[in-house]
Amino acid sequence: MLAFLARRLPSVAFMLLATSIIAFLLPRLAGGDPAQTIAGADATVDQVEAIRQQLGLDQPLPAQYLDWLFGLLRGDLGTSLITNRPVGQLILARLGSTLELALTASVLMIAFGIGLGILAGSVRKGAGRFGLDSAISVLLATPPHVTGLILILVFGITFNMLPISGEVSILRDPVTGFSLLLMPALALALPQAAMIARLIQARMMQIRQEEFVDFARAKGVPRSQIVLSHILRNSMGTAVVATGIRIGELLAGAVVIEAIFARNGLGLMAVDAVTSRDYQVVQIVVLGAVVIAVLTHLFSEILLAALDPRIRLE
Amino acid sequence: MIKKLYQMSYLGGNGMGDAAVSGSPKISRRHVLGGTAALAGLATFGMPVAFAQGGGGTLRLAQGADAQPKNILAGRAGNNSWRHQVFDALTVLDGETGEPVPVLATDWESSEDGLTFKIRIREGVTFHSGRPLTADDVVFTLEQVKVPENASQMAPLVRAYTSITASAPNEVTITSETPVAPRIFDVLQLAVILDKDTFAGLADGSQVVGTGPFKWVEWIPGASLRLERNEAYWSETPVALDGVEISIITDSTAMANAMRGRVDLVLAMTPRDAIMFRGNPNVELIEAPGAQIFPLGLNVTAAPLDSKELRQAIGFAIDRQRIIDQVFNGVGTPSCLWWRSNEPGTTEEMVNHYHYDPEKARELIARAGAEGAEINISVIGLAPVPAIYEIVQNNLREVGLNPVGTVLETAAFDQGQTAGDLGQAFQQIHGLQGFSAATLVDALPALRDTNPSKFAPERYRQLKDALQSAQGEAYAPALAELGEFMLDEAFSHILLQTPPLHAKTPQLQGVVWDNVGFLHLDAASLNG
Amino acid sequence: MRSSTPLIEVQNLRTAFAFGSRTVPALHDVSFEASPGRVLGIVGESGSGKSLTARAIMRMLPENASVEAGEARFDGRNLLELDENAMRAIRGAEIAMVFQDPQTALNPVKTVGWQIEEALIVHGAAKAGARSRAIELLSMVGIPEPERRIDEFPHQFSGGMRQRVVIAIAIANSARLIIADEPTTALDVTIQAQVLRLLVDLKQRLGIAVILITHDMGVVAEICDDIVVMYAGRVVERGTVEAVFADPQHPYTRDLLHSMPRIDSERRAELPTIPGATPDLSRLPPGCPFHPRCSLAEDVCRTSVPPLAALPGRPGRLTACHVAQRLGALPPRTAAIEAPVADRQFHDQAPILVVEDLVVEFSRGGLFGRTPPVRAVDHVSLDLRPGETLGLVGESGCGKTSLSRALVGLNPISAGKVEVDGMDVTGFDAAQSAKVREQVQYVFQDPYASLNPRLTIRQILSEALEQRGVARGAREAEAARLLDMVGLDPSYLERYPKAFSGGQRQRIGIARALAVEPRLLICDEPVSALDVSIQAQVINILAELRDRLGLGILFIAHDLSVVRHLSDRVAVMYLGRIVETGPAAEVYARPRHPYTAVLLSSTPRPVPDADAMSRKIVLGGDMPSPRNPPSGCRFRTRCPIGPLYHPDRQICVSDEPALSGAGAQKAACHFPDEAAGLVPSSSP
Amino acid sequence: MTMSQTPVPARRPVLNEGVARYLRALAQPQGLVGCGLLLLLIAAALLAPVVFPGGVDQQSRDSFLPPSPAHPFGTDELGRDIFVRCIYALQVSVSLVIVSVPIAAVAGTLMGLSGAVSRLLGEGFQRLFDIILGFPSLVLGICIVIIIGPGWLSLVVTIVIFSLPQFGRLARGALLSEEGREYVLAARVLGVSKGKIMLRHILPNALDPIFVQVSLSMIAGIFIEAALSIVGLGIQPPTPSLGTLLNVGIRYVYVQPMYTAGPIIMLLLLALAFNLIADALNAQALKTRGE
Repeated sequence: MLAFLARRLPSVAFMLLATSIIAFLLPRLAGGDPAQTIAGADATVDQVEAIRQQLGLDQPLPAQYLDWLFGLLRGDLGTSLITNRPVGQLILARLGSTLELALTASVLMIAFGIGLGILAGSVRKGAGRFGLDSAISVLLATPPHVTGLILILVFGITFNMLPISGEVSILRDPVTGFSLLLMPALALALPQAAMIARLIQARMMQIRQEEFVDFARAKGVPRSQIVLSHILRNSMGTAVVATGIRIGELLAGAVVIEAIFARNGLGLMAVDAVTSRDYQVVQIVVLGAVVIAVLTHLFSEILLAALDPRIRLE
Repeated sequence: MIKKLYQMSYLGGNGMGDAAVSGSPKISRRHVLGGTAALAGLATFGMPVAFAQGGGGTLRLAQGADAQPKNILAGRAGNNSWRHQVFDALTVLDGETGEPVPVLATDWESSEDGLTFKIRIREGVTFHSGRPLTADDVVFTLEQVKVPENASQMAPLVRAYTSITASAPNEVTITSETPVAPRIFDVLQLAVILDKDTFAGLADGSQVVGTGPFKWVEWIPGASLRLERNEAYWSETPVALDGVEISIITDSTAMANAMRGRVDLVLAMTPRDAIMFRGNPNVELIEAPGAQIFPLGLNVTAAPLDSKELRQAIGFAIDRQRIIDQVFNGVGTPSCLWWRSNEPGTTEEMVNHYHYDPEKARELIARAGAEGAEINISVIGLAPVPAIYEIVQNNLREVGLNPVGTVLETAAFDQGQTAGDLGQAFQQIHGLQGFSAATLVDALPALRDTNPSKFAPERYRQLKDALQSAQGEAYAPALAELGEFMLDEAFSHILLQTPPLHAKTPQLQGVVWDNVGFLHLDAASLNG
Repeated sequence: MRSSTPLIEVQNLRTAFAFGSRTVPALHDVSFEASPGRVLGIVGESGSGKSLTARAIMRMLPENASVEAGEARFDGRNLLELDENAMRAIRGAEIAMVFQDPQTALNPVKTVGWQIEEALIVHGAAKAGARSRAIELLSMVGIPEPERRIDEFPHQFSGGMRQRVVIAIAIANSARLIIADEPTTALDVTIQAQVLRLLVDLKQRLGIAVILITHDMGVVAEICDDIVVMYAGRVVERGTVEAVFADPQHPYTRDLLHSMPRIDSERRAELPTIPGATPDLSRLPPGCPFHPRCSLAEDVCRTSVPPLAALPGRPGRLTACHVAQRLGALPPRTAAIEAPVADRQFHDQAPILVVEDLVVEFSRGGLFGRTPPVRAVDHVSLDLRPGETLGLVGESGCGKTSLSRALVGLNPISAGKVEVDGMDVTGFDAAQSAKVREQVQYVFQDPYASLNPRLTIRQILSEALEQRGVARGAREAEAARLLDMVGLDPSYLERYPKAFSGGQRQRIGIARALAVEPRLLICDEPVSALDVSIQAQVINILAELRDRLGLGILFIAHDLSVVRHLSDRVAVMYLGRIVETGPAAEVYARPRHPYTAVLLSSTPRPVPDADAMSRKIVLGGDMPSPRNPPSGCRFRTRCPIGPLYHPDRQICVSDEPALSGAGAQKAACHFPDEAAGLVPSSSP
Repeated sequence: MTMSQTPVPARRPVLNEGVARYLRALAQPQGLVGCGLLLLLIAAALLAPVVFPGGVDQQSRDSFLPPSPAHPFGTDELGRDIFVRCIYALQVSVSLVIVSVPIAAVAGTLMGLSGAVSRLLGEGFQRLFDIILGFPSLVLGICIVIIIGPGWLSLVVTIVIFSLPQFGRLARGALLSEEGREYVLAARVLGVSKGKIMLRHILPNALDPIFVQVSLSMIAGIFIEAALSIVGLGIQPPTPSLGTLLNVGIRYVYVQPMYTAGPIIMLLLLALAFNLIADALNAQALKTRGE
């Protein structure tokens, strides 16, 4: 495992370095700057210029980049240009909200995804199969934000069962918090769940063709046990990898969902940071997202190795 | 359905109608220049002592913009809710009359020529840190207004002062080459008195120390702000609320939704969200002072807009009432002026100078020979301006013009605005309503000398100067002359003025907004 | 002959596939029986229905297949009428099955112990005793250190060992019938010998009945007692192995036996072939399905299907042939047995290919960190002259494909020298590559993978002709000529590869290689993916082209019989090295390396011989990994004359033997004279 | 492709069979329904301005009329017909993906196949794809919008960037699996140039999954527009796009639910059409591989 990590390290490091450059340049390429945001709409030219100097934005770009990079290496995430707060602190403050959403969505995604996948992989003919296939296709084609809007229309407006937007921490008010969390989490989870279900279904279909499944039948193993010990067990790798990747996507999708359901999480913070040109925050959010994507990827590969003896022992 | 309240009644009781408002005591003009013993600041608003007893509790408040302690000296939407809770100003402008009311100042006097101005500062006031307030703090604060980094809209005014000195431990003297009053009251309203020792803490909000009725306790940027009652507040009238919890909810609908049981007060709701609360007995909607104006700026140097007829035609082409009805759900008033209509010298004719008259617009366009002219409009991408643009575009098409809109992202738009460079035509959004017209003509980007309309004839500056040095009775005619000149030149059409729309529960009493729309909670209570 | 009553009797079994609304019959009236203590071989080429028959008995048909009629009486019960639960109780307990590919027959994520225990537990064994029984079974099938290996995963076992595990599972519940579906097809000959020996051993020890499904007549001859020959979903001949091999009574059986290249017979100029290809089940010809390919076909054969019937005077012999039934026996073969040809000598010509001390190494790894390279080919030298055929023999993983691909620039050359037509092309720069291309071409193993499915035959050949510089306008005629040369109709030019059978595709592959008019053809296992009846056609064409065009052929194969038929000289490879080389006749007659001897011994011969198995040298163990080859002689870890059996022969551990010998035959062995004695004398 | 100068009647160029295969795929029931639906939607979008003269932007004082025969989806806050705007908005969505997805498909495929020419280049592009996939999509989208300015062009760029990795990875997958195929080796042994091998052998076999992906990416693109417009950074008013309609519609969801439901219906219809086409192409691809 250490060898595996060591092998992956250079490419991961390269990716992160490249990402850091993109993350650094991207917001700076956009017109307007944080000095303007701080100075406000009514500001005069000299006010904006004074603030720009105060923020060190008059320094050459490479100097700014290296400054940031070395700070990162020392564990300093930088300071928000707009609020003057350490970026780490800002993220921590918003993390709870996004975590609540992402965790709930992950649980829903895994439950729905694996459940649907197993069902779709087990039911092989008739109306059930058609129904499951169609359901997965529809969910798959509908991205989180549209799912979210549909949920709002159905449960928020038509049946008026759930509040449509806003946020209360579950820790503070579990009932309200959860009722506010349910729709965004579902919206986020369903398309990803469908993706997982599709992969598990395909994998199960594929495993079903494998000779060892036939051999198990020839051993006299009952069908249910074949599905459980042989087909499902061998499909788990796919499920795990799929879930790992999907959790990354889920976090990415959280941004729009947070906007639609007005949740004050990291996604919204990222959007605010971009619009207010809070470079330091944008950089960390982007880099962090890539790090999370890389980590979930690595983690799912490690988990896959743990599940599959063929990889485990290499 | 929407109650027009500039301040909350303290008579108590439920179901306050307009009668209750009109019958209630106002923030009154008891303080005259050089007046004698002024009553104690906001506490003089006649708050019955008995009222405070049952009114404890923590006020939960929702707003869309985040606090910006760093920019406390500048007008910022996110600061309106807490500026006067944590800090006190020397004077504030009365929400009804626009006259200054003493707070940390006890009285003030102006020299005959108006070039010297003395303010006496209340004694026995301490900062939250326990340190007594001195004239030095006032001088420090005013000096900070001048610093460009603090981005105060009042910076040009203060920079024009020749000296700001602490002439006595509790007296500050200001001298200038132009009359200091009455515009000084705009400065004093915005320049809340800062603690010079902890000023650096404002940058990141780690130390926000004022003399106000509440203490700044915890700020989570982008999420929440918590204030706690200042037990050592100087006022004789006790502060009723235990504290204030401000939630920042950037999505307007979500913010409005918070009104459903999660907060007591929602600031600056959009009219379209307010529709939700139609007929809801638990929600009271309030139109407060501190309106926003929506200018349509025209670059007088860019053909074909160099034609005054065409510029005027555009003014007549726009159906302001439809904008109010359809974009603002009826909240707002058509106005062609850049300042409050109760400014002295303002006439009904000026307010409605440009009314919806497509015929006249067509005629003017024909006269300008600009039929079918293409007009590129930069639109700030801040709701609801793009929606206004949709109607503007429709109206201009109706009169035979060819408007082409580009919605610019806020930062990009602001950059253009600061640089005075927004192209042919542009739709802006401005606040600061409630300050005097004399201040606004130099503070509003649309009006200041380097405006993006490139409108800078000598006469414009002369009229501004005349207004700014006008004392007493001379003010009204000076403003009327300037206003009429600006309307005729039509370089910046104000489409309408909309008051901020706040919502509160009936339980919340005693909330006051001053003339520029800043919130005051020292007299508020939750005792429904 | 029959020692006991049959354990299973299959009567008139019919199955059909459903394709949408269409039903295609697959098995027609298949009947046979298997008895305890005997091995029944069901033999047939791909598509003959032999696997389907096994699955029908196990009631494990594919989802779109169904039993239409017939019965399969096992122990008095008709298996085809049992409900799923009753059948499940029989599967694995009464009837067990062994699958073809041991790589895929075991669940990769469960330990082998778990998988054996599962078989025991589902049939009622207590969990407690299951593990010790599993260890016992593992040791019974000859897996060393079963206590340790029981907790290993399938991928930690070699192919042969895995097949042993599969067999252990099959016998776990003392099944009385084992159906083995091509159990050794995926294995190398030395491993095949091990597994076959195990099966025979178990049959004898446990008295079980075995149904062995195979396409290999040699395997049938060596271990089966009875044989059922299937063709196009029908049984065409049945009988005891001795009788059928001695005197086949169906033209198909007879032609099949004749068209096999034989390791033990003299080399012949041309193999007898069966024309045409095996028919598609959904497009069977009317009448006898074999009649389009049958040299004896009569009118009746074209219209009516011959029943499987006993021949008068031959008890136990059944054949489905109108001619045999009418005449009482098949008429003798008309085609003359060709005279053996002698090995040819080519010393007088300049070699077209010279390889000296070639080394091919593979290293894996990205930009950073590399794994140590694996030496697939280790100092190999060989040469080849025009018109000559060099057979390169070895088991999978010995490096023969790595070597051959290096010769055409597909693999990197790490060291050594390659000369083509006198020119050093080791560097494979532009000029050298061009030289190689015009002189050397390659025929690939898999006829299904070597033709781009999206190109027509014309496009495939044109591409090659373009390389030769044939003008656009001339390419069509030239392509037609090439097709004609490999015995295909030029009208096929516009077709896509999918329209062709395996043998035809392989001929197209040869035509493509010949398009650039090379002087040397490298054929990498060109017939190993083909059915026996098709193999002969391709081999004949290669031989004919070689002789006609004076081509040199480097013929790579694992099948010694095929190599024997075609080659003038042979080279035997083991673990990246050539261990023996020399004229084919000498090497086959008197091997001087024990590995050659073992290969010769392991190769099944289509001659029934009850004792064949016992006389074979069966190697223990598996081929070591080329990643980590043994010191000294690389074969010493398995060598029957090495330190394994003669502990005093430490020279094999310490010194690597060089390729040496007095004459043309050279071997890399310290004890070259002992090898010949290892080969069992073939039966008369 | 090789085209003969002297026409031989029996000769069929490479792509003809390919084109025929895709046409056959689309002639399947799924494909027919998908294409039909798509064509219907496109026709409706193109005809909208003709059928409803002045229609998409015809404002009136009648805000929020409920759905009626005259206004099937009711009217919006400016008194415009929501149905007409939804239909018209299809133009934006479809034109966006029809421009951007093919660009992404071609560029991504080339980037994916570049590994055949230079290993380093191929690896580099793969890492780039990893970064794009790891990027928080909306943030990248917003950055692009801010850099280029909101509107059609920045949406095209965004969709192209987000679609690239899909195609790049498919192409690379095809390259890796095809590179070792014996017919590719055979061509190499024959001395066929890298370019021709790519064109004749590798590319055609990579095309099946790529065509399926084109269809799927079109759905994704349509939804990217919607996502960016929902946060106010997409197509700018008054031009209606499905996303901008949703952006405003969701604000009036209590007053006029059709303002949200209408665009969603259109989005789902478009997605359905492309999905059916993708399914049909995929079925054909599987069938070819099975042959």
